[in-house]
Amino acid sequence: MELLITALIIAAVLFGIGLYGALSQTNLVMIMMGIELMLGASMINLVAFWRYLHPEAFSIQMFVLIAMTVMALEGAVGFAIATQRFRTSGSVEMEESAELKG
Amino acid sequence: MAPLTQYLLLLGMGITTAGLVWMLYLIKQSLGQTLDEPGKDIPAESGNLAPKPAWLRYHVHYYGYALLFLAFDMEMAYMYPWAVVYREVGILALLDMGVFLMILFLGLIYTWTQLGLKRQ
Amino acid sequence: MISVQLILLIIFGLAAIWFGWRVFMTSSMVRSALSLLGSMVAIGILFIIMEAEFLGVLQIMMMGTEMSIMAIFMMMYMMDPGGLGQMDMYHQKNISIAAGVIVTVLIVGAAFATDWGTIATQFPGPHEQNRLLGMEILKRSMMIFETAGVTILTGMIASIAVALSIKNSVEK
Amino acid sequence: MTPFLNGFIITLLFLSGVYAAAVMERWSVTGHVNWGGPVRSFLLLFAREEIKTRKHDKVFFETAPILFIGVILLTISILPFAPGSVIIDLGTGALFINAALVYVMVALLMMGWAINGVYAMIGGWRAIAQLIAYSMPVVMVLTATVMRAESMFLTDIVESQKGLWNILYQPVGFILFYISALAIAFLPPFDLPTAGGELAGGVWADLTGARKLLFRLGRLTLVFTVSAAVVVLYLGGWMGPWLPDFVWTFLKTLLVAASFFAVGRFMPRIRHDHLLEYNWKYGVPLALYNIFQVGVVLLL
Repeated sequence: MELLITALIIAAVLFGIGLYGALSQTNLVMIMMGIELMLGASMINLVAFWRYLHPEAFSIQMFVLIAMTVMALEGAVGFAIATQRFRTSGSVEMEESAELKG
Repeated sequence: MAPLTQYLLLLGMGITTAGLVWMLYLIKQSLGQTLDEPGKDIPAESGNLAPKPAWLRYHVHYYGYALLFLAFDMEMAYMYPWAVVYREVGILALLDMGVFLMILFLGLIYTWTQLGLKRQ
Repeated sequence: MISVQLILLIIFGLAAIWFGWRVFMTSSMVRSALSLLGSMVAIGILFIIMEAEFLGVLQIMMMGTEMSIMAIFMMMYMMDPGGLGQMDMYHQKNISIAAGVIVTVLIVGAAFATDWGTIATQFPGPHEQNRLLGMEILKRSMMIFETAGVTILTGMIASIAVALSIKNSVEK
Repeated sequence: MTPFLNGFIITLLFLSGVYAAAVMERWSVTGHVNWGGPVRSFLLLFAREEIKTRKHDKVFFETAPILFIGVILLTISILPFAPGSVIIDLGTGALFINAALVYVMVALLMMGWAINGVYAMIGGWRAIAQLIAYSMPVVMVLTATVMRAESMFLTDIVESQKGLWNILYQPVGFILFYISALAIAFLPPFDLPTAGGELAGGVWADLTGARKLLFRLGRLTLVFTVSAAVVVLYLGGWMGPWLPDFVWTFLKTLLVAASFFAVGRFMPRIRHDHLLEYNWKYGVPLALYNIFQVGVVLLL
């Protein structure tokens, strides 16, 4: 039991740090780092649930693979947007992207 | 061996390596100090003294490949478990992975047509 | 009972948290990218400690490439990748700290409040896991797996189209 | 065999293999076989003073050599020399090789950044370019060997080659892996991060003393490791007549390492954008073809 709780607490703290980063940073790439931390934390949770609650359910491991895919794709698309923003406006600071507002 | 023992052994090897390297540093340090001479600590730059720190903005010419790689890389996560059961499942596995790899290959071809596969 | 597993879990969990914290506490861009790599590797080691060996090794491998690519992108886009000018890159700092702390406390509270039932003691070994995961991919989650393929294709096309289209049209 | 004797034999094989690789590296540069050379250059680097460049990144400057040599030692610990002579037989061995060797390039990036010199920095990026280039083909050909063995245990992969070695069973995969192994160990045709001729030593340019020693030692260990990986995955590991099994692994490994150095002597260096281009345009489709071929042959 304490193993599961420990893993969940670690994941919760990492999630909190990731949320703080994603909200407080002004830079697109740094925001992505925060999001990756949050996804990593959710993956810890998934693996802990697999190992300590349902070791026979391999759809959980499949879920982790999908989460990893999402992480990589988020990276690729995020970098592509950063490239484009850098090319058109010369910076990736998100405070200067006010023209994206609706 | 139980899996956890194996991982402990791996961890132990890592720590041992770090310890040995640290000992090497300590021995080196005890052998003598570096003389402080002007111009000695400036990185090599073809005979000139490097004027500024090198931590500047650079253009990395392969970012097209990097973007493609980030997405393409994920295919391996599915391929390893697939390869382990390949013989057991048979023709169905071949067709499955064939479809999957064809889909990814389309992405490679698309990048190729968009001139992503060259020095940017 | 305090087991080896618990000790390792705590050590590497603290390592993951510390590296994760360092990501936002340094002004050197490459340092923060590689701190994130450290955090992700610690997460991978946590997976390995929780005996999901394939997922752990996979995580360590994927993040090695992904975060080093992040480091080079950092070098491409930041004014000051070495953090020599000590620029301030934060906004709404207090709200963010509050949000982070509140969410953490909520999740920890939920983790303690829930009755998790019995803890499983029997679980498949590493090789058996690889086999069962392969079976899961090919049998039950087959459509999910193919959908993931299509998702990857979409991501690839999106990123390449966004990153290269203007450049190509300018060059022609 | 008792575990103690086992570990002793592995250590001995490993040390002599690294020493032989050092002799061969000198041979590939100078053309002479000089058995005492490695000792001399070890003493030289050991006694040389340690110059730290100005404004270096202290954390990476200290940790990069440890990471570099550490991951290589972890890799060698999972490669089997004989059925009993393996330190750790990991359930995901084939993936672990790949995962650990990624960090060689990460260590090079860290060192290139830490030095704060222009050449070193460019060397560090080229390391990542090289990683992007070789990573995909390596993964795909490794999967093809796993397909044949139905397991990721490296001992099982060797056992699966009992009838026919993988070099004959999947020749395309062998060629791709051999070339990629050269790129993993950044040996001469692909020594972009540390190119002597055009980058003045690249990542290694400004290192002296203990750190240079560690990087040189790590490189030799890396050559031995990837040769052992080629032997385990494609050349039938310990299989061979008459001699004891670990001797066979050792001899094959030395042969592969010698061929690595020999290839480097006669090949021109490849530009990093050409390396990327060839690997993605020809390497990935060939690796896909290799998987397809192995898959069809396995089902027949």
